[in-house]
Amino acid sequence: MEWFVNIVSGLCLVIGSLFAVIGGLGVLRLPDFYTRMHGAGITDTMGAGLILVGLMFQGGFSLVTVKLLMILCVLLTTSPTASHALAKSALHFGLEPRVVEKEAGS
Amino acid sequence: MFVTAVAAIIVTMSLALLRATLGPTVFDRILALNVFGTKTVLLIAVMGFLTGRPDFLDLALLYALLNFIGVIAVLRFSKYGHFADPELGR
Amino acid sequence: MIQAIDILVLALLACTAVSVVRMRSLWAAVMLTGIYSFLGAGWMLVLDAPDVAFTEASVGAGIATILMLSTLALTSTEMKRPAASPVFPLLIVGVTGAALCYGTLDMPHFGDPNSPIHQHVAPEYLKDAVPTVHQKELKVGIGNIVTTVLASYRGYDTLGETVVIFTAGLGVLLLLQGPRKAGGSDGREEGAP
Amino acid sequence: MKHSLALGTTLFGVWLLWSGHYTPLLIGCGLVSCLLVVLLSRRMEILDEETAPVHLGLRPFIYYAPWLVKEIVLANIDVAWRILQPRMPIQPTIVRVKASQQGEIGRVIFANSITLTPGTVSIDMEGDIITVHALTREAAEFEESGEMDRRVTKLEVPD
Repeated sequence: MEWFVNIVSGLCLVIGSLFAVIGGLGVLRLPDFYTRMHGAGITDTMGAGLILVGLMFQGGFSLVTVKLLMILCVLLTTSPTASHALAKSALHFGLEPRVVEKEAGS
Repeated sequence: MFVTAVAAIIVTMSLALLRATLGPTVFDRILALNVFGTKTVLLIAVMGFLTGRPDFLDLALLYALLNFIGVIAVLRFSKYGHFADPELGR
Repeated sequence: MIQAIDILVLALLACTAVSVVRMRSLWAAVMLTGIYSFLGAGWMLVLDAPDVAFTEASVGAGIATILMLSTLALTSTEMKRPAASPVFPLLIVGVTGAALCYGTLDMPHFGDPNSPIHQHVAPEYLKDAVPTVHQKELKVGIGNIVTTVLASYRGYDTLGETVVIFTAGLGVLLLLQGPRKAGGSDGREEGAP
Repeated sequence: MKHSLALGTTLFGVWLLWSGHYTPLLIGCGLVSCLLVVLLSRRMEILDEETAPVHLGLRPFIYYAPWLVKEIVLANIDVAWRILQPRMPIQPTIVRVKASQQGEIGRVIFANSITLTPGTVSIDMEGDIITVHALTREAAEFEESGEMDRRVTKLEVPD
Protein backbone atom coordinates (compact mmCIF):
# COMPACT_ATOMS: atom_id res chain seq x y z
CA MET A 1 0.00 0.00 0.00
CA GLU A 2 2.87 2.27 0.94
CA TRP A 3 4.58 1.99 -2.45
CA PHE A 4 1.29 2.55 -4.26
CA VAL A 5 0.69 5.85 -2.46
CA ASN A 6 4.28 6.83 -3.13
CA ILE A 7 3.96 6.11 -6.83
CA VAL A 8 0.69 8.03 -7.16
CA SER A 9 2.03 11.04 -5.29
CA GLY A 10 5.28 10.94 -7.28
CA LEU A 11 3.30 10.89 -10.52
CA CYS A 12 1.21 13.84 -9.36
CA LEU A 13 4.30 15.80 -8.39
CA VAL A 14 6.15 15.10 -11.65
CA ILE A 15 3.17 15.83 -13.91
CA GLY A 16 2.38 18.95 -11.89
CA SER A 17 5.98 20.13 -12.23
CA LEU A 18 5.78 19.51 -15.96
CA PHE A 19 2.64 21.62 -16.24
CA ALA A 20 4.16 24.36 -14.08
CA VAL A 21 7.16 24.59 -16.41
CA ILE A 22 4.92 24.55 -19.49
CA GLY A 23 2.88 27.37 -18.00
CA GLY A 24 6.06 29.32 -17.33
CA LEU A 25 7.11 28.74 -20.93
CA GLY A 26 3.71 30.02 -22.01
CA VAL A 27 4.12 33.17 -19.92
CA LEU A 28 7.43 33.70 -21.67
CA ARG A 29 6.56 32.70 -25.24
CA LEU A 30 3.00 33.80 -25.92
CA PRO A 31 2.74 36.95 -28.01
CA ASP A 32 0.74 39.48 -25.98
CA PHE A 33 -0.42 40.21 -22.45
CA TYR A 34 -3.90 38.66 -22.69
CA THR A 35 -2.60 35.42 -24.16
CA ARG A 36 0.12 35.25 -21.50
CA MET A 37 -2.61 35.17 -18.88
CA HIS A 38 -3.60 31.74 -20.17
CA GLY A 39 -0.07 30.51 -19.53
CA ALA A 40 -0.27 31.81 -15.98
CA GLY A 41 -3.62 30.02 -15.69
CA ILE A 42 -1.93 26.69 -16.41
CA THR A 43 0.61 27.12 -13.63
CA ASP A 44 -2.09 28.23 -11.22
CA THR A 45 -4.56 25.40 -11.84
CA MET A 46 -2.86 22.25 -13.06
CA GLY A 47 0.67 23.00 -11.82
CA ALA A 48 -0.19 24.13 -8.31
CA GLY A 49 -3.13 21.73 -8.03
CA LEU A 50 -1.25 18.58 -8.95
CA ILE A 51 1.80 19.45 -6.85
CA LEU A 52 -0.39 20.11 -3.80
CA VAL A 53 -2.40 16.92 -4.39
CA GLY A 54 0.86 14.98 -4.62
CA LEU A 55 1.95 16.46 -1.30
CA MET A 56 -1.43 15.56 0.19
CA PHE A 57 -0.83 11.89 -0.61
CA GLN A 58 2.44 12.15 1.29
CA GLY A 59 0.74 13.84 4.23
CA GLY A 60 -1.80 11.07 4.74
CA PHE A 61 -4.76 11.63 7.06
CA SER A 62 -3.43 14.48 9.17
CA LEU A 63 -3.68 18.18 9.80
CA VAL A 64 -0.96 18.69 7.19
CA THR A 65 -3.33 17.42 4.49
CA VAL A 66 -6.08 19.73 5.70
CA LYS A 67 -3.72 22.67 5.50
CA LEU A 68 -2.63 21.71 1.99
CA LEU A 69 -6.29 21.41 0.98
CA MET A 70 -6.94 24.90 2.34
CA ILE A 71 -3.95 26.32 0.47
CA LEU A 72 -5.34 24.74 -2.69
CA CYS A 73 -8.77 26.24 -2.05
CA VAL A 74 -7.31 29.68 -1.42
CA LEU A 75 -5.18 29.50 -4.56
CA LEU A 76 -8.10 28.33 -6.68
CA THR A 77 -10.40 31.09 -5.45
CA THR A 78 -7.97 33.98 -5.39
CA SER A 79 -6.07 33.37 -8.61
CA PRO A 80 -9.01 33.80 -11.01
CA THR A 81 -10.14 36.87 -9.06
CA ALA A 82 -6.69 38.42 -9.34
CA SER A 83 -6.48 37.48 -13.03
CA HIS A 84 -9.86 39.03 -13.73
CA ALA A 85 -8.94 42.22 -11.89
CA LEU A 86 -5.65 42.40 -13.78
CA ALA A 87 -7.27 41.85 -17.18
CA LYS A 88 -10.05 44.30 -16.44
CA SER A 89 -7.70 47.06 -15.40
CA ALA A 90 -5.51 46.38 -18.44
CA LEU A 91 -8.57 46.66 -20.67
CA HIS A 92 -9.72 49.88 -19.02
CA PHE A 93 -6.20 51.22 -19.18
CA GLY A 94 -6.43 51.01 -22.95
CA LEU A 95 -4.36 47.94 -23.70
CA GLU A 96 -6.02 46.42 -26.77
CA PRO A 97 -5.93 42.65 -27.09
CA ARG A 98 -4.60 41.28 -30.36
CA VAL A 99 -7.28 39.13 -31.97
CA VAL A 100 -7.49 37.21 -35.23
CA GLU A 101 -10.91 38.67 -36.03
CA LYS A 102 -12.93 41.30 -34.25
CA GLU A 103 -16.18 40.27 -32.61
CA ALA A 104 -16.32 36.65 -33.65
CA GLY A 105 -19.62 36.18 -31.88
CA SER A 106 -22.26 38.63 -30.68
CA MET B 1 10.43 13.46 -6.77
CA PHE B 2 10.35 16.37 -4.32
CA VAL B 3 13.62 17.39 -5.92
CA THR B 4 11.99 17.32 -9.36
CA ALA B 5 9.21 19.53 -8.07
CA VAL B 6 11.63 21.99 -6.49
CA ALA B 7 13.71 22.12 -9.68
CA ALA B 8 10.60 22.69 -11.80
CA ILE B 9 9.39 25.43 -9.48
CA ILE B 10 12.75 27.19 -9.63
CA VAL B 11 12.78 26.90 -13.45
CA THR B 12 9.28 28.41 -13.58
CA MET B 13 10.44 31.17 -11.25
CA SER B 14 13.29 32.02 -13.60
CA LEU B 15 10.92 32.08 -16.57
CA ALA B 16 8.59 34.44 -14.70
CA LEU B 17 11.59 36.56 -13.73
CA LEU B 18 12.58 36.78 -17.38
CA ARG B 19 9.07 37.90 -18.27
CA ALA B 20 9.15 40.51 -15.53
CA THR B 21 12.42 41.84 -16.90
CA LEU B 22 11.35 41.81 -20.54
CA GLY B 23 7.62 42.43 -20.15
CA PRO B 24 6.76 45.33 -22.40
CA THR B 25 3.77 46.54 -20.38
CA VAL B 26 3.16 47.16 -16.70
CA PHE B 27 0.57 44.40 -16.65
CA ASP B 28 3.00 41.77 -17.88
CA ARG B 29 5.16 42.57 -14.91
CA ILE B 30 2.26 42.35 -12.46
CA LEU B 31 1.31 39.01 -14.02
CA ALA B 32 4.88 37.80 -13.58
CA LEU B 33 4.80 38.95 -9.95
CA ASN B 34 1.60 36.98 -9.42
CA VAL B 35 3.04 33.82 -10.96
CA PHE B 36 6.14 34.29 -8.86
CA GLY B 37 4.10 34.59 -5.68
CA THR B 38 2.23 31.36 -6.44
CA LYS B 39 5.51 29.60 -7.08
CA THR B 40 6.87 30.83 -3.74
CA VAL B 41 3.87 29.28 -2.00
CA LEU B 42 4.51 25.97 -3.75
CA LEU B 43 8.24 26.16 -3.02
CA ILE B 44 7.57 26.58 0.69
CA ALA B 45 5.14 23.67 0.72
CA VAL B 46 7.49 21.33 -1.14
CA MET B 47 10.54 22.45 0.84
CA GLY B 48 8.72 21.55 4.04
CA PHE B 49 8.29 17.98 2.82
CA LEU B 50 11.83 17.81 1.41
CA THR B 51 13.36 18.67 4.78
CA GLY B 52 10.91 16.33 6.51
CA ARG B 53 9.19 18.99 8.59
CA PRO B 54 5.95 20.14 6.98
CA ASP B 55 5.23 22.62 9.78
CA PHE B 56 5.54 25.81 7.82
CA LEU B 57 2.42 25.35 5.74
CA ASP B 58 0.72 28.14 7.69
CA LEU B 59 3.29 30.44 6.17
CA ALA B 60 2.50 29.14 2.71
CA LEU B 61 -1.16 30.01 3.20
CA LEU B 62 -0.25 33.46 4.47
CA TYR B 63 1.91 34.01 1.40
CA ALA B 64 -0.96 32.98 -0.84
CA LEU B 65 -3.23 35.55 0.83
CA LEU B 66 -0.50 38.18 0.77
CA ASN B 67 0.14 37.59 -2.90
CA PHE B 68 -3.52 38.12 -3.71
CA ILE B 69 -3.85 41.23 -1.56
CA GLY B 70 -0.61 42.59 -3.05
CA VAL B 71 -1.84 42.20 -6.62
CA ILE B 72 -5.17 43.81 -5.80
CA ALA B 73 -3.43 46.70 -4.03
CA VAL B 74 -1.04 47.26 -6.92
CA LEU B 75 -3.97 47.26 -9.34
CA ARG B 76 -5.97 49.70 -7.23
CA PHE B 77 -2.95 51.86 -7.28
CA SER B 78 -2.42 51.70 -11.00
CA LYS B 79 -6.09 52.65 -11.41
CA TYR B 80 -6.22 55.65 -9.14
CA GLY B 81 -2.67 56.91 -9.01
CA HIS B 82 -2.62 58.90 -12.23
CA PHE B 83 0.61 58.45 -13.99
CA ALA B 84 1.32 59.30 -17.56
CA ASP B 85 2.75 55.93 -18.37
CA PRO B 86 5.51 55.77 -20.97
CA GLU B 87 5.38 51.99 -21.01
CA LEU B 88 2.08 51.39 -22.70
CA GLY B 89 3.75 51.34 -26.10
CA ARG B 90 3.36 47.83 -27.39
CA MET C 1 20.77 18.63 -2.07
CA ILE C 2 19.63 21.52 0.09
CA GLN C 3 22.90 23.21 -0.79
CA ALA C 4 22.12 23.00 -4.52
CA ILE C 5 18.73 24.61 -3.86
CA ASP C 6 20.44 27.31 -1.80
CA ILE C 7 22.79 28.07 -4.64
CA LEU C 8 19.99 28.15 -7.23
CA VAL C 9 17.84 30.49 -5.15
CA LEU C 10 20.84 32.74 -4.45
CA ALA C 11 21.65 32.81 -8.17
CA LEU C 12 18.07 33.87 -8.91
CA LEU C 13 18.39 36.56 -6.21
CA ALA C 14 21.53 37.87 -7.87
CA CYS C 15 19.85 37.90 -11.30
CA THR C 16 16.91 39.85 -9.86
CA ALA C 17 19.22 42.34 -8.16
CA VAL C 18 21.15 42.94 -11.39
CA SER C 19 17.97 43.48 -13.39
CA VAL C 20 16.61 45.87 -10.73
CA VAL C 21 19.77 47.94 -11.10
CA ARG C 22 19.72 47.86 -14.90
CA MET C 23 16.04 48.85 -15.21
CA ARG C 24 15.37 52.37 -16.45
CA SER C 25 11.65 52.17 -15.82
CA LEU C 26 11.01 52.59 -12.12
CA TRP C 27 7.66 50.78 -12.31
CA ALA C 28 9.43 47.67 -13.50
CA ALA C 29 12.05 48.11 -10.81
CA VAL C 30 9.36 48.16 -8.12
CA MET C 31 7.79 44.97 -9.46
CA LEU C 32 11.20 43.30 -9.51
CA THR C 33 11.80 44.41 -5.93
CA GLY C 34 8.60 42.60 -5.00
CA ILE C 35 9.92 39.48 -6.70
CA TYR C 36 13.21 39.93 -4.87
CA SER C 37 11.38 40.01 -1.54
CA PHE C 38 9.44 36.85 -2.34
CA LEU C 39 12.69 35.09 -3.26
CA GLY C 40 14.43 36.40 -0.17
CA ALA C 41 11.56 35.18 2.00
CA GLY C 42 11.68 31.75 0.36
CA TRP C 43 15.37 31.54 0.97
CA MET C 44 15.02 32.51 4.65
CA LEU C 45 12.56 29.67 4.97
CA VAL C 46 15.04 27.26 3.43
CA LEU C 47 17.48 28.45 6.10
CA ASP C 48 14.93 27.62 8.84
CA ALA C 49 14.06 31.17 9.83
CA PRO C 50 10.30 31.31 9.30
CA ASP C 51 9.78 34.42 11.43
CA VAL C 52 12.27 36.45 9.42
CA ALA C 53 10.79 35.02 6.24
CA PHE C 54 7.35 36.15 7.24
CA THR C 55 8.52 39.65 8.07
CA GLU C 56 10.37 39.84 4.79
CA ALA C 57 7.30 38.76 2.84
CA SER C 58 4.84 41.09 4.54
CA VAL C 59 7.11 44.12 4.75
CA GLY C 60 9.18 43.60 1.62
CA ALA C 61 6.64 42.24 -0.81
CA GLY C 62 3.59 43.88 0.72
CA ILE C 63 4.11 47.26 2.36
CA ALA C 64 7.35 48.33 0.68
CA THR C 65 5.94 47.72 -2.80
CA ILE C 66 2.85 49.78 -2.04
CA LEU C 67 4.90 52.59 -0.48
CA MET C 68 7.22 52.72 -3.48
CA LEU C 69 4.30 52.72 -5.88
CA SER C 70 2.65 55.57 -4.05
CA THR C 71 5.93 57.44 -4.18
CA LEU C 72 6.09 56.84 -7.91
CA ALA C 73 2.64 58.36 -8.30
CA LEU C 74 3.99 61.59 -6.82
CA THR C 75 7.20 61.67 -8.85
CA SER C 76 8.29 60.49 -12.24
CA THR C 77 8.24 56.88 -13.37
CA GLU C 78 11.38 57.13 -15.43
CA MET C 79 14.88 57.13 -14.01
CA LYS C 80 17.14 60.02 -14.90
CA ARG C 81 20.56 59.20 -16.30
CA PRO C 82 23.12 59.69 -13.53
CA ALA C 83 25.22 62.83 -14.01
CA ALA C 84 28.39 61.70 -12.26
CA SER C 85 30.63 58.89 -13.40
CA PRO C 86 29.94 55.55 -11.72
CA VAL C 87 33.59 54.66 -11.09
CA PHE C 88 33.96 56.12 -7.61
CA PRO C 89 30.73 54.63 -6.18
CA LEU C 90 31.68 51.29 -7.72
CA LEU C 91 35.01 51.47 -5.92
CA ILE C 92 33.35 52.17 -2.58
CA VAL C 93 30.86 49.34 -3.07
CA GLY C 94 33.65 46.98 -4.11
CA VAL C 95 35.77 47.79 -1.06
CA THR C 96 32.79 47.44 1.31
CA GLY C 97 31.84 44.12 -0.25
CA ALA C 98 35.36 42.82 0.05
CA ALA C 99 35.50 43.89 3.71
CA LEU C 100 32.21 42.09 4.40
CA CYS C 101 33.44 38.95 2.67
CA TYR C 102 36.64 39.13 4.72
CA GLY C 103 34.52 39.48 7.85
CA THR C 104 32.60 36.26 7.12
CA LEU C 105 35.86 34.31 7.27
CA ASP C 106 35.91 34.76 11.03
CA MET C 107 32.32 33.69 11.51
CA PRO C 108 31.51 30.20 12.80
CA HIS C 109 30.17 27.74 10.29
CA PHE C 110 26.39 27.83 9.70
CA GLY C 111 24.67 25.66 12.30
CA ASP C 112 27.88 24.92 14.20
CA PRO C 113 26.88 23.71 17.71
CA ASN C 114 30.14 24.99 19.21
CA SER C 115 29.73 28.58 18.05
CA PRO C 116 29.46 31.20 20.84
CA ILE C 117 25.82 31.95 20.06
CA HIS C 118 24.84 28.39 20.90
CA GLN C 119 26.94 28.31 24.08
CA HIS C 120 25.99 31.56 25.75
CA VAL C 121 22.29 32.27 26.32
CA ALA C 122 20.61 29.96 23.83
CA PRO C 123 20.64 26.91 26.16
CA GLU C 124 18.96 29.01 28.83
CA TYR C 125 16.21 30.13 26.46
CA LEU C 126 15.74 26.60 25.17
CA LYS C 127 15.39 25.31 28.71
CA ASP C 128 12.60 27.77 29.34
CA ALA C 129 10.75 27.30 26.09
CA VAL C 130 10.86 23.60 25.31
CA PRO C 131 9.26 21.19 27.79
CA THR C 132 11.57 18.30 28.65
CA VAL C 133 11.06 15.04 30.47
CA HIS C 134 12.25 16.45 33.79
CA GLN C 135 10.58 19.79 33.55
CA LYS C 136 6.95 19.71 32.44
CA GLU C 137 6.11 23.23 33.58
CA LEU C 138 7.73 26.01 31.59
CA LYS C 139 9.30 28.98 33.32
CA VAL C 140 7.88 31.52 30.93
CA GLY C 141 4.86 29.56 29.79
CA ILE C 142 5.07 30.30 26.08
CA GLY C 143 5.50 27.35 23.78
CA ASN C 144 7.32 29.09 20.96
CA ILE C 145 10.96 30.00 21.58
CA VAL C 146 11.00 33.02 19.28
CA THR C 147 7.92 34.40 21.00
CA THR C 148 9.51 33.68 24.37
CA VAL C 149 12.58 35.71 23.50
CA LEU C 150 10.75 38.54 21.77
CA ALA C 151 7.76 38.96 24.05
CA SER C 152 9.17 37.96 27.43
CA TYR C 153 12.95 38.34 27.72
CA ARG C 154 13.05 41.31 25.38
CA GLY C 155 9.52 42.56 25.96
CA TYR C 156 10.34 46.24 26.47
CA ASP C 157 12.73 46.14 23.57
CA THR C 158 10.03 44.75 21.28
CA LEU C 159 7.51 47.30 22.52
CA GLY C 160 9.94 50.09 21.72
CA GLU C 161 10.64 48.69 18.26
CA THR C 162 6.94 48.39 17.51
CA VAL C 163 6.32 51.97 18.61
CA VAL C 164 9.17 53.24 16.42
CA ILE C 165 7.93 51.32 13.39
CA PHE C 166 4.35 52.43 13.96
CA THR C 167 5.43 56.07 14.22
CA ALA C 168 7.53 55.78 11.10
CA GLY C 169 4.63 54.23 9.22
CA LEU C 170 2.28 57.00 10.36
CA GLY C 171 4.78 59.62 9.26
CA VAL C 172 5.18 58.09 5.83
CA LEU C 173 1.43 57.83 5.38
CA LEU C 174 0.93 61.45 6.38
CA LEU C 175 3.68 62.58 4.02
CA LEU C 176 2.22 60.62 1.14
CA GLN C 177 -1.32 61.76 1.71
CA GLY C 178 -0.52 65.46 1.87
CA PRO C 179 -0.54 66.59 -1.76
CA ARG C 180 -3.35 64.32 -2.87
CA LYS C 181 -5.93 66.10 -0.70
CA ALA C 182 -4.98 69.36 -2.40
CA GLY C 183 -5.83 67.84 -5.78
CA GLY C 184 -9.53 67.82 -4.92
CA SER C 185 -10.74 64.30 -5.62
CA ASP C 186 -9.03 61.39 -4.02
CA GLY C 187 -10.62 58.96 -6.41
CA ARG C 188 -12.71 57.22 -3.82
CA GLU C 189 -16.00 58.12 -5.45
CA GLU C 190 -15.20 56.67 -8.87
CA GLY C 191 -15.85 53.11 -7.72
CA ALA C 192 -18.08 51.82 -10.48
CA PRO C 193 -17.10 52.62 -14.04
CA MET D 1 -28.94 35.30 11.97
CA LYS D 2 -28.53 32.38 9.57
CA HIS D 3 -25.57 34.11 7.98
CA SER D 4 -23.95 34.94 11.32
CA LEU D 5 -24.24 31.33 12.38
CA ALA D 6 -22.75 30.06 9.11
CA LEU D 7 -19.86 32.51 9.21
CA GLY D 8 -19.14 31.83 12.88
CA THR D 9 -19.14 28.06 12.44
CA THR D 10 -16.86 28.27 9.40
CA LEU D 11 -14.45 30.62 11.14
CA PHE D 12 -14.24 28.47 14.24
CA GLY D 13 -13.82 25.29 12.22
CA VAL D 14 -10.95 26.83 10.29
CA TRP D 15 -9.43 28.11 13.53
CA LEU D 16 -9.55 24.63 15.09
CA LEU D 17 -7.96 23.02 12.04
CA TRP D 18 -5.15 25.53 11.77
CA SER D 19 -4.16 26.11 15.39
CA GLY D 20 -3.21 22.56 16.39
CA HIS D 21 -3.27 23.57 20.08
CA TYR D 22 -6.24 22.22 21.99
CA THR D 23 -5.97 23.60 25.52
CA PRO D 24 -9.07 25.24 27.05
CA LEU D 25 -7.39 28.65 27.19
CA LEU D 26 -6.40 28.68 23.51
CA ILE D 27 -9.74 27.30 22.33
CA GLY D 28 -11.42 30.02 24.41
CA CYS D 29 -9.22 32.66 22.75
CA GLY D 30 -10.16 31.29 19.33
CA LEU D 31 -13.86 31.29 20.20
CA VAL D 32 -13.70 34.88 21.41
CA SER D 33 -11.86 36.08 18.30
CA CYS D 34 -14.35 34.32 16.02
CA LEU D 35 -17.24 35.93 17.88
CA LEU D 36 -15.53 39.30 17.61
CA VAL D 37 -15.18 38.91 13.84
CA VAL D 38 -18.84 37.96 13.48
CA LEU D 39 -19.93 40.91 15.63
CA LEU D 40 -17.71 43.30 13.67
CA SER D 41 -19.06 42.10 10.35
CA ARG D 42 -22.62 42.46 11.63
CA ARG D 43 -21.82 46.00 12.68
CA MET D 44 -20.26 46.75 9.31
CA GLU D 45 -23.41 45.30 7.70
CA ILE D 46 -21.46 43.20 5.27
CA LEU D 47 -23.07 39.97 6.41
CA ASP D 48 -25.41 38.85 3.65
CA GLU D 49 -25.74 36.22 0.95
CA GLU D 50 -22.48 37.34 -0.56
CA THR D 51 -20.25 36.76 2.45
CA ALA D 52 -22.05 33.63 3.66
CA PRO D 53 -23.74 31.95 0.70
CA VAL D 54 -25.74 29.48 2.73
CA HIS D 55 -28.52 29.29 0.16
CA LEU D 56 -26.21 27.43 -2.22
CA GLY D 57 -25.62 24.71 0.34
CA LEU D 58 -23.25 21.95 -0.67
CA ARG D 59 -24.53 21.75 -4.25
CA PRO D 60 -21.53 23.53 -5.80
CA PHE D 61 -19.19 20.92 -4.36
CA ILE D 62 -21.29 17.88 -5.29
CA TYR D 63 -22.68 18.71 -8.73
CA TYR D 64 -20.46 21.43 -10.08
CA ALA D 65 -16.87 20.96 -8.85
CA PRO D 66 -16.26 17.50 -10.41
CA TRP D 67 -17.45 18.69 -13.82
CA LEU D 68 -15.35 21.86 -13.52
CA VAL D 69 -12.25 19.88 -12.58
CA LYS D 70 -12.75 17.65 -15.62
CA GLU D 71 -13.09 20.68 -17.89
CA ILE D 72 -10.02 22.33 -16.34
CA VAL D 73 -7.90 19.23 -16.89
CA LEU D 74 -9.00 18.90 -20.52
CA ALA D 75 -8.43 22.59 -21.21
CA ASN D 76 -5.03 22.43 -19.52
CA ILE D 77 -3.85 19.59 -21.73
CA ASP D 78 -5.08 21.38 -24.83
CA VAL D 79 -3.44 24.72 -24.00
CA ALA D 80 -0.20 23.06 -22.84
CA TRP D 81 0.01 21.15 -26.11
CA ARG D 82 -0.48 24.35 -28.08
CA ILE D 83 2.22 26.18 -26.11
CA LEU D 84 4.71 23.38 -26.63
CA GLN D 85 4.41 23.37 -30.41
CA PRO D 86 7.03 25.57 -32.04
CA ARG D 87 4.48 27.44 -34.18
CA MET D 88 1.90 27.86 -31.36
CA PRO D 89 -1.41 27.39 -33.21
CA ILE D 90 -3.49 29.96 -31.32
CA GLN D 91 -6.31 32.17 -32.51
CA PRO D 92 -6.95 34.81 -29.84
CA THR D 93 -10.65 35.65 -29.99
CA ILE D 94 -12.98 37.88 -28.02
CA VAL D 95 -16.56 36.82 -27.42
CA ARG D 96 -19.36 38.18 -25.29
CA VAL D 97 -21.23 35.69 -23.14
CA LYS D 98 -24.54 36.26 -21.39
CA ALA D 99 -24.66 35.25 -17.73
CA SER D 100 -28.17 34.09 -16.96
CA GLN D 101 -27.68 33.82 -13.18
CA GLN D 102 -29.97 35.79 -10.88
CA GLY D 103 -27.72 36.53 -7.94
CA GLU D 104 -24.35 38.21 -7.77
CA ILE D 105 -22.69 35.17 -6.25
CA GLY D 106 -23.78 32.98 -9.14
CA ARG D 107 -22.26 35.41 -11.61
CA VAL D 108 -19.05 35.49 -9.64
CA ILE D 109 -18.89 31.68 -9.70
CA PHE D 110 -19.51 31.74 -13.45
CA ALA D 111 -16.91 34.41 -14.24
CA ASN D 112 -14.34 32.77 -11.98
CA SER D 113 -14.97 29.38 -13.59
CA ILE D 114 -14.34 30.93 -17.00
CA THR D 115 -11.06 32.38 -15.79
CA LEU D 116 -10.06 29.20 -13.99
CA THR D 117 -10.32 27.20 -17.20
CA PRO D 118 -7.11 27.83 -19.10
CA GLY D 119 -7.75 29.10 -22.59
CA THR D 120 -10.51 31.47 -21.51
CA VAL D 121 -10.24 34.54 -19.29
CA SER D 122 -13.12 36.81 -18.40
CA ILE D 123 -11.75 40.28 -18.95
CA ASP D 124 -14.77 42.49 -18.38
CA MET D 125 -18.23 42.35 -16.89
CA GLU D 126 -21.03 44.83 -17.44
CA GLY D 127 -24.44 43.89 -16.14
CA ASP D 128 -24.96 40.33 -17.27
CA ILE D 129 -22.64 40.46 -20.28
CA ILE D 130 -19.20 38.95 -19.69
CA THR D 131 -16.43 39.69 -22.16
CA VAL D 132 -14.24 36.62 -22.60
CA HIS D 133 -10.77 36.48 -24.12
CA ALA D 134 -10.21 33.02 -25.56
CA LEU D 135 -6.90 31.59 -26.68
CA THR D 136 -8.38 29.40 -29.39
CA ARG D 137 -11.51 29.39 -31.49
CA GLU D 138 -12.63 26.09 -29.97
CA ALA D 139 -12.43 27.54 -26.46
CA ALA D 140 -14.48 30.53 -27.59
CA GLU D 141 -17.09 28.25 -29.16
CA PHE D 142 -17.28 26.24 -25.96
CA GLU D 143 -18.04 29.39 -23.96
CA GLU D 144 -20.65 30.45 -26.49
CA SER D 145 -22.40 27.09 -26.25
CA GLY D 146 -23.43 28.16 -22.74
CA GLU D 147 -23.04 24.80 -21.04
CA MET D 148 -21.10 26.23 -18.13
CA ASP D 149 -23.65 29.01 -17.79
CA ARG D 150 -26.50 26.51 -17.56
CA ARG D 151 -24.70 24.44 -14.95
CA VAL D 152 -23.99 27.45 -12.74
CA THR D 153 -27.57 28.68 -13.08
CA LYS D 154 -28.81 25.27 -11.95
CA LEU D 155 -26.86 25.74 -8.71
CA GLU D 156 -28.91 28.77 -7.79
CA VAL D 157 -32.36 27.30 -8.17
CA PRO D 158 -33.27 25.01 -5.28
CA ASP D 159 -34.69 21.74 -6.51
